[in-house]
Amino acid sequence: MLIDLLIVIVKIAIMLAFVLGLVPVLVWAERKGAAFIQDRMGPAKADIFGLRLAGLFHPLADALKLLFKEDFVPEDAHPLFYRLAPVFAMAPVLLTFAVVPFGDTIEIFGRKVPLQVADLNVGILYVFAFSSLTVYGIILAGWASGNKFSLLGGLRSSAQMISYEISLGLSIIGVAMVFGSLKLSDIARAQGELLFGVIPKWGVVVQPLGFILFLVSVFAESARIPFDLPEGESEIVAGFHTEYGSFKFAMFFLAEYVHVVVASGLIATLYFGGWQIPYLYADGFHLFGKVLHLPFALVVIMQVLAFVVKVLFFCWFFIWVRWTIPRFRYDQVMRLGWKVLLPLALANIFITGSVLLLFGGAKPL
Amino acid sequence: MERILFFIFGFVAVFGSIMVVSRRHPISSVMYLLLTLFSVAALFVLRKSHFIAAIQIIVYAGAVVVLIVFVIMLLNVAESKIPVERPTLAQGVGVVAAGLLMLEGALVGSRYGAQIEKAVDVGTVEAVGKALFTSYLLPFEITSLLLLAAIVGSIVLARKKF
Amino acid sequence: MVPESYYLVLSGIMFAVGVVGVVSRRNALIILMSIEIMLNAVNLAFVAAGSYLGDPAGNVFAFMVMTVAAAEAAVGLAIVIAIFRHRETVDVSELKELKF
Amino acid sequence: MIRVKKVSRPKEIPLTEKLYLVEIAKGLAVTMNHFLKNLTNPRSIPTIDYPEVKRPVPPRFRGRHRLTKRPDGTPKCVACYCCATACPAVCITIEAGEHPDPQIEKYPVRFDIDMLRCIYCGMCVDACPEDAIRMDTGWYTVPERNREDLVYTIDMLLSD
Repeated sequence: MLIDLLIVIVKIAIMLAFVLGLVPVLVWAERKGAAFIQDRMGPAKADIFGLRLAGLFHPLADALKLLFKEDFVPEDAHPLFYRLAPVFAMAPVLLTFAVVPFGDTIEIFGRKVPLQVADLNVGILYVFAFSSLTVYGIILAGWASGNKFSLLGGLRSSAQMISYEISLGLSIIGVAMVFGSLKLSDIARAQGELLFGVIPKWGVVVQPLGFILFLVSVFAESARIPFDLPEGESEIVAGFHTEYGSFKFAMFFLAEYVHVVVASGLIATLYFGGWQIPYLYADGFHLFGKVLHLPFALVVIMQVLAFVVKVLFFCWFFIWVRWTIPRFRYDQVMRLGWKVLLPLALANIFITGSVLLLFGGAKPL
Repeated sequence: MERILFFIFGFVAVFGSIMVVSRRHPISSVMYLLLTLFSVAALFVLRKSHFIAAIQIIVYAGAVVVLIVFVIMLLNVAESKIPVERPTLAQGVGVVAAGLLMLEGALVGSRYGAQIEKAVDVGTVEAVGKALFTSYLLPFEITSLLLLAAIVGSIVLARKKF
Repeated sequence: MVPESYYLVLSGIMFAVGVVGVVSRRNALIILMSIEIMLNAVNLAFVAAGSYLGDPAGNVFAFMVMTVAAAEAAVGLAIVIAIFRHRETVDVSELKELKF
Repeated sequence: MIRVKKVSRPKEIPLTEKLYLVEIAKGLAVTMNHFLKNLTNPRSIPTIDYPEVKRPVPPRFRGRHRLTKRPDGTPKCVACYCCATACPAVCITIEAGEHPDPQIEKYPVRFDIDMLRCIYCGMCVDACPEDAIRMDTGWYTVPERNREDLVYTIDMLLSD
């Protein structure tokens, strides 16, 4: 009992440390990557004892600066909701990561330990439920600030998130249909199989359209460029966090990057095999009928590393897209969500269902 | 353990709903409504109805309440225009009726006594899905008609020109 | 395991609170929210009874009720918006054209 | 007469562009090219690391002023007020004193340039009959923490 509890706590701690520890690295990668994409140098000045590490200390300096700034509440703000909003923005995103598996089930002290904080029966629905709550942070911040630009940002974000949640949910259904489960651990495990004996059965291979829809919707859900209408700084100052400063602003900032990490984890799990490495099984590589035996511990470590690498790649992808594509106009966002993504998502479900019924051996009830 | 959780979430749900009906500003009501919905979802989880709990959060917290918040912000009723509540006869009758309803609930509850029954695993995605698409397929399809009617109706109602 | 009757009592209390809200409040938005509370109370009773009887029908009906709730919220809010556009008010006691 | 030039819009956007995805991939390729180029060869970035590295100024660059000196180290300036008169920003304040050498009439007791007002036009240099003021230091005015420090005195102007 006690040891089970301990294992769970350790897993939660690892997960939190991973997600939150990745945030400063992402901030650094974002600034440095942006600089290199735009032929600039990027942050390079902050140093500790003359050690600069290409500006890696800048996020640290920023965090310290934000911590020591004055914590204020604007005069027109609703005092309680103004303070509550950053928490609402932060908490659901962190909770979402609980169901993302980062490795296979392993055995420690004779216990089966799945490398996942919580293996829920409703896995994907849980993700979906909590990702739909992130809108409250933004909407509440926008309303409680007592500022018209904040309110506009809040309204924009609520409309945008409701619109894209639909195509997000519908695009996930395709994956759930193919792998026949809502559990993320089952989905990750099923992606270790091979199609025609050569191609790994990754979500992106069996659901290419679903993957694109999911990717676009996830960008819209995390309000990153090209969908960062809620904060569109060239139009509405900074949108919902115009009136925020100090650590409350830092929490919104943190939430945005945690959202990126969580979205990357979900993309990796649902569409890129999760912790699976192609042709690698519990006893080693299976290639062209030959088996290269590897110790189980090494395999597990490699799989966890593979998951981390995939997450890092998609985090980088978020940054990469941000510095490539300009922001959409508001009507364009709405048109894309309702007139393009929604019909395509429905078509995707229909096609997936038909193919499964014709070739997949699924039986009608 | 389960009993403690039941009482915590039950208390929060009742507290939240009382706050919803008693707050003056709608936005405070909405936040307490969210609290109530969450505790009801937690109560569903206690009853091993994970699917309904997830749907509760997706549909209610994620869509219905967001819609209400959206409308509140869109209308942005001025502080002075928020209706002032004055006690009337109808309200008194309503409160008395509610009290009677509560009494009846308690009576019904005490009739059954403290029957303790093991909860069967009927709330999983598989079980609910199977029931939904076999025995209850027709009602399920009819809800889609209802939703269609709601979509058309709300668009017609909220249009600028009649 | 919590007895079934506890859930029914809780559901009854929540329903009663919702009724009070619908009957006594004058703000149309809060009336809509009170209706949501009532529907939630009903859902709670459905789910509790369903798992007590070992029948997924309880969950299925809770699901249906949620659909109805969503439809009701959409149409109700559309009505509130339409009224607000004409009358600049969300106070239901000011809408008494049909009263004589 | 205004001539109107007709610009023809492309009649039809090809399908590959309508789908966006190909175009987005092309854009991503462009940004990735820049990123990789600058990552593998940071020297190609044109940014100058300012306080440590300074951009070489052209020879006729009008930088901070300096007062030239005679061979004995005293300022060449004879406090004739020509520069102060020529200055369109009225940033030069001169106070004259009698020079001990009877050959030279006056010398500046005080020669202040208010750098917050100076517009670096170089008219003072043109006006000077004695070639006593020049702007050839190639220095930008450095920022200071208060206004007083930006009024450069004669000692500072003579120092280089």
